[in-house]
Amino acid sequence: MKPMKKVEVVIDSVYLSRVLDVLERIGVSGYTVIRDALGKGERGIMAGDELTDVFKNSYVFTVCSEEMAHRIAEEVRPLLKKAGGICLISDVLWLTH
Amino acid sequence: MKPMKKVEVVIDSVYLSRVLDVLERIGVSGYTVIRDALGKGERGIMAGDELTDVFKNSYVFTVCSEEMAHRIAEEVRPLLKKAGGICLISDVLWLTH
Amino acid sequence: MKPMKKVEVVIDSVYLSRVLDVLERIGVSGYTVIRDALGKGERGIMAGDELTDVFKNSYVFTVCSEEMAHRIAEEVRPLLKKAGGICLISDVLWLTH
Amino acid sequence: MGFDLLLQNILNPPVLMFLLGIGAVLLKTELEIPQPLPKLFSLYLLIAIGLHGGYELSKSGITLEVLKVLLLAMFMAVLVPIYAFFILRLKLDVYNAVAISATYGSISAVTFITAGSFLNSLGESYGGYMVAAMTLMESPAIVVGLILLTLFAKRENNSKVNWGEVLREAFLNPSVYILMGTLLIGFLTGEKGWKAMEPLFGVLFKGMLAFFLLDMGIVAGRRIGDIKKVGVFLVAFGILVPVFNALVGIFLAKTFGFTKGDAFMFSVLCASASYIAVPAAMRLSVPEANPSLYVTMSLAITFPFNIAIGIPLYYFVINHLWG
Amino acid sequence: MGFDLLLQNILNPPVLMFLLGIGAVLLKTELEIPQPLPKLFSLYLLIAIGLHGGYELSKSGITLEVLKVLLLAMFMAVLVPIYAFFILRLKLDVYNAVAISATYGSISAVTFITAGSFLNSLGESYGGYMVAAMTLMESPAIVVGLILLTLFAKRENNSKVNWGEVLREAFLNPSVYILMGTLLIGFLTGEKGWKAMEPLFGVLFKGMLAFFLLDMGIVAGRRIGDIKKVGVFLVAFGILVPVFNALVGIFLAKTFGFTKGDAFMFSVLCASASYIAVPAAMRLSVPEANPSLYVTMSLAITFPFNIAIGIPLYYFVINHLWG
Amino acid sequence: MGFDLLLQNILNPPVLMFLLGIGAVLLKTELEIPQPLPKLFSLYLLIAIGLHGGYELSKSGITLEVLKVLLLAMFMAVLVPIYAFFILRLKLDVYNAVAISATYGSISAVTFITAGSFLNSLGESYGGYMVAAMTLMESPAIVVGLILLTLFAKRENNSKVNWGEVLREAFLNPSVYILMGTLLIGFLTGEKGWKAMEPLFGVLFKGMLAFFLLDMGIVAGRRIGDIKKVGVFLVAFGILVPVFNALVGIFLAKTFGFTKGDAFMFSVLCASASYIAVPAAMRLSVPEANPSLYVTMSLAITFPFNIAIGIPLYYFVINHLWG
Ligand SMILES: Nc1ncnc2c1ncn2[C@@H]1O[C@H](COP(=O)(O)O)[C@@H](O)[C@H]1O
Ligand SMILES: Nc1ncnc2c1ncn2[C@@H]1O[C@H](COP(=O)(O)O)[C@@H](O)[C@H]1O
Ligand SMILES: Nc1ncnc2c1ncn2[C@@H]1O[C@H](COP(=O)(O)O)[C@@H](O)[C@H]1O
Ligand code: NA
Ligand code: NA
Ligand code: NA
Repeated sequence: MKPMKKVEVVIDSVYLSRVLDVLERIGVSGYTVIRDALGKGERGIMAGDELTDVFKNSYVFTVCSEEMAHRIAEEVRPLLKKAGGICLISDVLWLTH
Repeated sequence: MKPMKKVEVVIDSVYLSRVLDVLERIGVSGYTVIRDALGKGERGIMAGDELTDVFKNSYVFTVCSEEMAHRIAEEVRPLLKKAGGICLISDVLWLTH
Repeated sequence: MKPMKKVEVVIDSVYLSRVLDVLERIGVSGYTVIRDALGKGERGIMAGDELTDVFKNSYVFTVCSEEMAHRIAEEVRPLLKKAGGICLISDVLWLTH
Repeated sequence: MGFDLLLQNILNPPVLMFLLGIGAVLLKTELEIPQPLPKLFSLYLLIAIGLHGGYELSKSGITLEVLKVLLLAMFMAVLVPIYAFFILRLKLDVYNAVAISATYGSISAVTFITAGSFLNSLGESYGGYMVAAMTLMESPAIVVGLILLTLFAKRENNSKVNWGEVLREAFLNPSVYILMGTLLIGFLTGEKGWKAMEPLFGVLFKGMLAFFLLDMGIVAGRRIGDIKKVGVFLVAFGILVPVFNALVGIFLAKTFGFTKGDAFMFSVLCASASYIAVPAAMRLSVPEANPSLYVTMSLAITFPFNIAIGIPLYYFVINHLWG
Repeated sequence: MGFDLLLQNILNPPVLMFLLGIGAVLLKTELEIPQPLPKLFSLYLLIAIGLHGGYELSKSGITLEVLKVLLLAMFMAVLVPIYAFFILRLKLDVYNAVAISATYGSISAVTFITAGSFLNSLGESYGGYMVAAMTLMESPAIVVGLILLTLFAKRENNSKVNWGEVLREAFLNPSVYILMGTLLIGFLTGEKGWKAMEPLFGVLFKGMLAFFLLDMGIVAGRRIGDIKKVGVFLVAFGILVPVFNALVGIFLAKTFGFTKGDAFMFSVLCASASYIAVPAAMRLSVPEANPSLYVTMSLAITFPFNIAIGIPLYYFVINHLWG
Repeated sequence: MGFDLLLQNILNPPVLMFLLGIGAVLLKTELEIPQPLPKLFSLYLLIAIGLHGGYELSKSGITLEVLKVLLLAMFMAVLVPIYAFFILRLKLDVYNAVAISATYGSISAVTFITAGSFLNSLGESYGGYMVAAMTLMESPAIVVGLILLTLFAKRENNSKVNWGEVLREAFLNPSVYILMGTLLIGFLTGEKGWKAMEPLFGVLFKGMLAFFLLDMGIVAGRRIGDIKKVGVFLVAFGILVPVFNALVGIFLAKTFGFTKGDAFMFSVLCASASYIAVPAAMRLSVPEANPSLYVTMSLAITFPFNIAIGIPLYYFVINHLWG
């Protein structure tokens, strides 16, 4: 098992593609997305408005090296400033197969 | 990046609103919900019965201070006793924007 | 609160049942599943093809003892080799009710 | 004669689709009708009977006859859970007794609907107000159940019944609301409204029912495995009590001079058990009760029994009494 | 007369279903039509009017009359957001003024559709090319809005408008595409094609509209709580500006000799505000604007107003002018 | 003549909707029909042809003629994957050869259905038992493929084929089950049953097919990008082998005296490739094979080819032979 960093991002669905672009650019080995996440934060409730899809979040996480994790954080920061959301980093052991 | 606690709760969907009430009361800065989670535990399989919606879980997590995390745990405990489910606390670094 | 291990697995949905079998066999006290997760990895994009369901992942996590966690890792490894996906282990505090 | 009816009932696409759904699970075919499609069908069916019932009412008007039916419906919805409770207490703790009796005091809209299409297939019909009757029978059992709970269960304070929540759950649950609302709409818009809605909510009705029963079969099938856990007593309860409820209903219907069609639908309402509204309510207010008991009973025992055997059986009896 | 029209409009199942949906939220009934069912209905409605409009066009052909209508539609789609913007600037910052003016410059397909079924229920009709007009009115406001943004807002560079993305969002958003596509299909396959599609996309239309409006009611109801946050000025704006837009539209329609039915549908298009295409686009390109303002206004104020009062009102006016 | 047919086929709403779906992806419109709506449509279509086929069978009865057709169907389902396998081995490893040959040995229900509605639009028809034939052709290829695998692939033990699982996957996959079941239901309930189901499962059929093909277009469009990765050999395979299979089918049909309509549907079955049942099975039992090869080929090459060109082409040939 290899010690790695797990980077989690919750962001307005409209911006999901931007986050994925960041991950691609930085070249993570992969990522996992859960498209529909509701929630609440500074910008109020994201209750998953069925009609306008404006009030819905997406959840993404990627497992990568510490150095990449921090670069992701830097690149995601302006996005979060603009569109809200959160970015978390934590420790995980990755099963290398 | 700010060290924080991540509190995760998995609970029968019917009780989701109660958990969110707790979070509101304690005044976390926000939370994220994934409404449909299946699973298995003491109370048997939650296979997501399409019809009765009785056997479905929801997944919530919030990022907050250690002190809040423990207060949440205390307030959620009776709910879990009553309705089952789990509550986890772990360490994360929160990207402050 | 009891220190435990959280084992997370992301795998092609077709193999979800195999992973759950492993968890059953090892005898975890429970698990939580989020059935629809998209993602990208060595095997390319899993964009959740609505039609064939071939390109979709599922996300499972279980909370268990360190020793169990490692046995799960061992048993899941061949599956990941065969079908791709990831397996992560991290530390959590479990609220015992 | 009785057997003919049985066959006539089974050999309907809707009922066969139900069996097909059960088979899909027993044969492990991975056939599933994923959410929210079942919700689409159930919503459709509720709206359809609501609008049609309201339209019928706008023709018949609200007569004393109608009020009589509605009152008796309420009466049964209160009576059934009470005697069911005491029967159940013979073997069960208070919590499960409450949950199960509430389940059987309430009704199953799909059973009602299936009975309706069975009746039509015999060229007979029922009054639109029966839909109102069904709606009125959905909730009281929940309240009765929780009254029984407060009377007979001694709980620590932190789990007192939250009546406000309970009453909302009971009387404003989605299906009650949608039925009431569409009844009203059907009533207000009358002939003209129904003409506009009929192509979707009338003409397609049987097909949609068949589609939905396929899903009901799958869901019921998934619970069949749990029947053994339920135990002989509750299995017997799940079959005999509905029949008994139906007979009580028939007796009342006869005494108070219901029409044949109304009597039949009324008996089916008495015999049917809830698997949506009540379980949701019980889960919230009686978590001590075990859902895999009350859900399994109503869904995997009583519902299939009524669909396959109960419906023709009750009709058979009524056919004799009303001739 | 006016009041009759109002009643006539309200006493339609679709409109009543909309009110039923709002009531469901106000009464906290937990009634919901989960995703993607609403998408199913909206897709259905778009395809239906597209195919039918195209079929109508294949009969009428593309005349000068048609081109005139289309040009005026585009004209209004550009004009409205401009004057709306300056009205809004009286009270709001540039960002919200842009987002809201774009919202009102664009259109709401469901309002258009509801107006159409209101018109039919009066035994009148409109030209199939009005669907094309609607399609052309959906996007320009987005572009106008962003031009206003670049002119009046001073932003730091990192959030320059990404025009490529904006234009795609604007002119290739799903609803524009599906409407254009089905219009074309309906036009190409003409009589034969429509005959094949009519059972699903024609006959069931009103019922599906009613079903969808139930959901619209729920969604609108959820936002009603936010109305107070919106403030008096914007509430007034959400009612008065649509009426004004409609009047401008009626004036133009009269001047350029539209038929009565076309004039009515045109006025409704001018009066309606977008709650899907524009919010999505604004969210991306004007994140500084607050969605709970522009979404709430179009969804919880203007849409209900048009459905319940605006439609009969505009018709009332037109009825007098066209006699 | 041939060109007329081509046009006649393309100028049908369903086919145009398919192209519209492809266009939506190529133009990056974000148009999508989210799960589980596609499941709703595919389920609907399977149930509809099952019920209708069963009804037709109940009229024609199960004759020797029928058995002959069924046997030949099975025969082709076994033959095709075998020769396909050896063609593929010229360029591919065993694993991909197995997966692709199984894919082409099986069938595509939607292609069959589209061909059926093309046939009807020409005022001709086919026997209900062809639906049974289709059902019988769905699974054998999977088994044949895995037999080829065990014969030609040398794998380490831990990935031995799990035959139990494979056979269940093959013969109890949802579509096979639902088709068999509804065929039976249609057969048992005959005229009366069909009359009850026709409004939903008959009258709306073409419209639902068009709706579903819109989604098929989107899904196929998403794979078009992968075609280049597939390589010239497999692209050629994806077009030529289906045509060849169709010709073999036509030859057999002629030799064994099929009716014209049956021959046409049979040729389409032979030409079509699976993109649901087989890929799912292959993913489980031949993970070494690359899904973006076999899925892309059947979905982005063979399916569109058959829908747009294959169907009229096969009909053209048959029309000459049967006159
Ligand atoms: N403290 C938090 N814990 C968990 N999720 C959060 C938290 N704050 C914000 N979020 C998520 O991020 C989304 C946007 O947050 P915000 O930009 O603060 O409105 C919310 O809808 C939540 O889903
Ligand atoms: N050890 C565990 N790991 C992960 N999830 C669990 C675990 N135990 C319980 N859960 C989740 O919590 C739900 C309720 O648990 P229980 O109350 O034990 O039946 C289950 O359906 C699972 O989704
Ligand atoms: N580095 C990663 N971080 C997060 N998820 C991953 C990562 N790598 C792979 N995955 C997930 O595992 C699935 C299969 O991965 P793979 O077998 O590498 O194609 C992907 O579709 C992702 O959902
Ligand atoms: Na009852
Ligand atoms: Na407008
Ligand atoms: Na084939």
